[in-house]
Amino acid sequence: MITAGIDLGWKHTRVVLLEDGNKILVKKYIPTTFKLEEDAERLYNDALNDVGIKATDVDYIVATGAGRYRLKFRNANVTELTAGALGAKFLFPNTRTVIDIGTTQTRVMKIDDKGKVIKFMTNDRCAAGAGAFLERVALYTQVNLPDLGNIALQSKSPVTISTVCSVLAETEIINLLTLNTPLEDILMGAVNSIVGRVMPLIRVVGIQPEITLIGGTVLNPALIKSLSNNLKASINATMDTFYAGAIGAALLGYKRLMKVKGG
Amino acid sequence: MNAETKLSGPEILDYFKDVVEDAYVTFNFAKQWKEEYKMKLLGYYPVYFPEEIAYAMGVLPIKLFGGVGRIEPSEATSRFQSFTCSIPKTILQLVMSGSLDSFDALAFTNICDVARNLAFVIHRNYGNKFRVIYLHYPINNVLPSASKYMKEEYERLINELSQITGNKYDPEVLRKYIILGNRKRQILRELLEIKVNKPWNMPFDELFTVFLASMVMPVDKFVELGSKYLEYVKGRPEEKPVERIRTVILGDFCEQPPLQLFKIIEMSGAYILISDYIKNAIWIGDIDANEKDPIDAMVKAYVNNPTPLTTRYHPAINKHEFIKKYVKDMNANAVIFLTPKFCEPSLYDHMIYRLALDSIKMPYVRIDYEEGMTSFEQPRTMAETFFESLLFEL
Amino acid sequence: MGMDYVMGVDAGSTYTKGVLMNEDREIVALDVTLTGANINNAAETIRRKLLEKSGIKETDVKLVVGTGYGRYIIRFGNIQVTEISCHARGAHYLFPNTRTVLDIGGQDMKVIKVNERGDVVDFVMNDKCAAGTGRFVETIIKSFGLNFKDANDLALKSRRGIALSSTCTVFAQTEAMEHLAIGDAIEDIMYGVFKSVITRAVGLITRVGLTPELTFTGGLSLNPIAVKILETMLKTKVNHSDMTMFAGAIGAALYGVEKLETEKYIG
Amino acid sequence: MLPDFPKELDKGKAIQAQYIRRHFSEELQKAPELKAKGYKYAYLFVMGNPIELLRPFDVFIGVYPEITSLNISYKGEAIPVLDAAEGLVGFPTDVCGYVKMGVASTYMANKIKVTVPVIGHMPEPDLMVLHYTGCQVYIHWWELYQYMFNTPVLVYDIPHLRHLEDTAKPHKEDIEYVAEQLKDSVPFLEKISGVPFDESKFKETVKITAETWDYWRQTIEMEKLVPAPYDAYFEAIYYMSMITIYRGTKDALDYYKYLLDELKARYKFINEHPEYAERFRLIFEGVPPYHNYKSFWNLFKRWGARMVYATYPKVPGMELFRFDPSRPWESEAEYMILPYCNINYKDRAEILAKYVDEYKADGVVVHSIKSCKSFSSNHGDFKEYLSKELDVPVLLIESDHVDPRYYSEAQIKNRIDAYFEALSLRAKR
Repeated sequence: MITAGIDLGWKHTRVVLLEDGNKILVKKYIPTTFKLEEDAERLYNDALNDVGIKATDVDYIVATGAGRYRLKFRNANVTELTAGALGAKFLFPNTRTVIDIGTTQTRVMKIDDKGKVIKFMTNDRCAAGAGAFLERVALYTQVNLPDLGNIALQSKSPVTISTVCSVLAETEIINLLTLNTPLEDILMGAVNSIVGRVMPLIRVVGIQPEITLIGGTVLNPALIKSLSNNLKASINATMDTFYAGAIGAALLGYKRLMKVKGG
Repeated sequence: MNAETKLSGPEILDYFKDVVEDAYVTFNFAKQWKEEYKMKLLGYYPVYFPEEIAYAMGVLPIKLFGGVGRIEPSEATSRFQSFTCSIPKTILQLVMSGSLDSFDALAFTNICDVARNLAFVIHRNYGNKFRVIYLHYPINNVLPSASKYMKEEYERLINELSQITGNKYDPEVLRKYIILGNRKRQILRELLEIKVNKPWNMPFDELFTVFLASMVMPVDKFVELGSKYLEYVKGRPEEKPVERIRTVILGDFCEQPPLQLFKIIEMSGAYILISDYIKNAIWIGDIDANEKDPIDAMVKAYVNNPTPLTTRYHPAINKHEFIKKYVKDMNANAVIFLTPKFCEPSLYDHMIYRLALDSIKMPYVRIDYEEGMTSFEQPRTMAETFFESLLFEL
Repeated sequence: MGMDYVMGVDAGSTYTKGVLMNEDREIVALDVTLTGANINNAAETIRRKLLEKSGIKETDVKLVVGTGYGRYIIRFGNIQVTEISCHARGAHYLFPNTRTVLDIGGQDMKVIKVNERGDVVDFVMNDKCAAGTGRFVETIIKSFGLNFKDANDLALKSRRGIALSSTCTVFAQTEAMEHLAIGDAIEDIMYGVFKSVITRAVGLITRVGLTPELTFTGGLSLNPIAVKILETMLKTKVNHSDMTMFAGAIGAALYGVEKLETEKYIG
Repeated sequence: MLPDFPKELDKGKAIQAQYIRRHFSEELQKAPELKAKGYKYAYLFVMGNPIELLRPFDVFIGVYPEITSLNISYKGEAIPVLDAAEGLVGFPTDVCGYVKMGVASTYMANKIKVTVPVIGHMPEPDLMVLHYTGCQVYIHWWELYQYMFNTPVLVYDIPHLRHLEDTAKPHKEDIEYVAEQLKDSVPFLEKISGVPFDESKFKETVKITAETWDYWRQTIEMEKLVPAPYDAYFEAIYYMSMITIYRGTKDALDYYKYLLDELKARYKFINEHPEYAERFRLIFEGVPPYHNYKSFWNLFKRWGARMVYATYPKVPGMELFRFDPSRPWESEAEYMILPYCNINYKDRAEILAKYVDEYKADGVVVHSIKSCKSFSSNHGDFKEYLSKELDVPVLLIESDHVDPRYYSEAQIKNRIDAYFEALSLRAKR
């Protein structure tokens, strides 16, 4: 039985094909443009071709992510929080806390042993745009986003950026640049400021190991380091958790099918 | 005189919708009634205003809703900073743009510092246009001096209003309007009961619309149409219930959430039973029309009211006990704190109530909103996640 | 004796602009470069470019005036003046009847009331929570994989603009994306983006009070759609040209010339 | 840059600093011993508290969370406390910073016993005195303590100064209403303290305050002198702490006696040393950014600007008010009605306009803060009124009083510099 999870996010569109709710056949992503559906459809078809599966062989398609309602050929949709939690649980079965630092919104979820969200917090509107903030920092400092983390890790004395507002944080960074502050210290400061904004959310839901980081920021080693320093705990973050949303969606599809099949 | 008397149930709802829509920016109904009733117009800022006193003095009280997405407070932002909530800005924008020119008075009470300052900003800039009335409600309501003081405050109000209309105060007229006001609240309470008992029979936005209409219509007109509408709703065929979570909404006590937000929350898996915005419309409860001095009755109804109000401290009220009973009586399975962006009182209530809700394991989530919000995807995602976590078994 | 020259350098958060002016207040060269990570390098580049373009000897440049966020960093700068004062002077130089100046920069938005001499009479800047306007437009256009030209062309096609938060640019950006997610047309969203920025500007203009003529400076003034919306909302003609983005640098240079004159007068 | 005054002419701040230290390390930190000795900690607000009524019982120690919060911020320790407030206590970000830090400090010190900065050590309250003066948040704030610590609450309902016919004059009914509440509260205070009330002691305390007040008023009015002997904002904020914490004591009285002499000596000194005289005389409206206090002050000093009048030091009470020992109850009531933020905004605007003339000011600086809507929510209209109707140059800047996360120095510096550039041009004309 094959189920598909499609995650239509702001920054990335992700697709996962899952067999019998336990085997990941293929996972793919592309950067999202303003053509949400087309991106998703194209990526889905590429994924099918990669593993030589016909669209008709897919038993259930679940959409998640901000654009979930835009996917016409979905059988069901679920929020990226519910899906992300399930995906994190699938990849790291002992996960109890899930952190997702998205382009516009940061979420922290406490989950039970079934991967169900018990409690969750999202950032205050005034602290929105953490992910987008890092992208813009990369923009002025003229480093590629993928390299940002590794450069930041070289920092000896990171700067402090206290403001919660990502726009004013940018102003501060521009000023640091004008003061010729070392690049790595600025970048690490920027990363720390994001982690600083996540910490209260984590405290409110209550820190409980294992902690799994999902979504775009798993590619940022500096952020993972800063996060685990602050939590005094290790963080599960792999290239797979980058796909947690899509995986969770596919898994939910499987569970739904089993239910209707009375299995 | 009025064609509305012959309206059918659905037509009455459409009429209410028109009345409500008109009460944001255009106020054509208000102008028309001002003529029809030969009354002066008074707009009052949420939360509570003693409408009966206004009527008794020949003044038609209209609750100000704010702009709620219908106007951009581009000039008003010159007076109020970006860290203030939306409703004072949109109401000031209405004043600046002349939308409220047909009003004779604007009334404010001590609900929060922003509303308080708005009153005097309007007075300083437009004092020649409107009589600005500011009432300070007592908070030390276990002392006899509080009632004595509040009575003086109401007499001051009566005096101010008589200066607008030239009418003399007559306790019997006030008594008449107290009876009408009680009738209005009775109708609203019965509608609310229907929603609470069988929520699938009435979408929340329908209930909300009727409540809103009651806040911006002449009380006699509402009582007439409202009671007919109530009969219609009672006679409506039953809908089929679906699997949804019985939800109580707290926090929207002043700034009005966009109707769309309520729709989205119900679509996400909820039956909304009640929200503070409509609760406050009937908060004052039954005022004793038989009291010797009807002003005393008005004062008692406020001072002794056992139900907490976000903006009123009461030494004898225990908010923890209240909220536990409240959700139990509503037979609710979830609570959503709908807090307006930058509204502090709402956030403080949330801080107090969540402690009590934790103690009875009642699930809750807090969602921010703004009058003028143009997209609802983040609240939708939060609400859906919240209800998915309550509905899905995995 | 030969002609004296002054240089005005406007080190903004996004672009660094430079103007070389002679003592008769004639512009002999101007140029612009991306500010990027190191303001000093950007300023240095501008200085070199201006000298090359004009072929003027470094020694003839008697004064360098810095303005913009990076004004205190420009190593070779002699005096610093805020961009508010400079934009006032510069706009007045480009359009002598200017009495109100609107500048929309990367970080801040300002409306300046100026007198017939181009002195600042009063000014207002965006609320703290409405910072980052210029950047917002740029990032949102980029995030949709577009450039300024596409954005303008699209927005000009829009029938019904979409309303976006006119205070917080972060909310506005999220809203723009959400409108995309619920299927609104990109044309209408782009229009909404520019509309929200201009609405914010109009709010500021009403605070200072609009005394004609209004001159629109800063990078955003190069967007036809922005000018169009501004003119329709204010129901008045708005001064703008391909020079207006240099207003700050021109103003800085003018301050330099004045300085030279007073010094000459004294000495 | 305005130079700092020689040490001997600048003792006033140092002396009050000692008293502040005494308050925190002697009165608050030693809570366990003092509680054992029968002392009771009464939480009070700075604005219009009736301390004169509490002192006669000899067992009440005033605790001022506002002062704790601002001191934590002033000493640069705000971030960890704010994190605790938002993380451990669960405050949303849009809540007043004073409330967050005040509640978090008490919570950390008494509930979860985590280490807190010295000044953050808040004793568990024995009594919340809810005098509802000029700030709606006050009632919500104390209510939080009521539910988090089950503390008894003593309520004084103080009507806003809302009558529009005359400027800043409390009405008879309001004064009677408040005076009555003060009298009604005596049995409750006797019960909590276990001490019988002695009215003569109360009268005595009011008398001391009246004298103290008179000296404080004279220091304020000294600023009408040109050049001005001190900064009526950045320095007065240090000076005012005695009136807020030690009002009604001999210490406070002696302090202001001394201060007046010091400032007189300063005035003489400035006249002999013109380089100490201000270049710009400004009026300051609003609460300071305590987290960046000195650097913020320097942004004005470097332009040679000195504040000659400020509304914030009038939060404990307006100088236009006089204590009257002959009618202590009414006088105390009047005092509680008259703090700056309890005066309606229209009157506040008129008062400010009057002082622009009386104190020969060149302009007005308005610092609007996110946390305090009572003070700030109408600041835009202040600018409109002063600059458009009275042609007074106004600088409007925004941040927060205790939360450094809302402070953006680059943005503020830019505005301040531009303001002074314009003021200089204006001076030329």
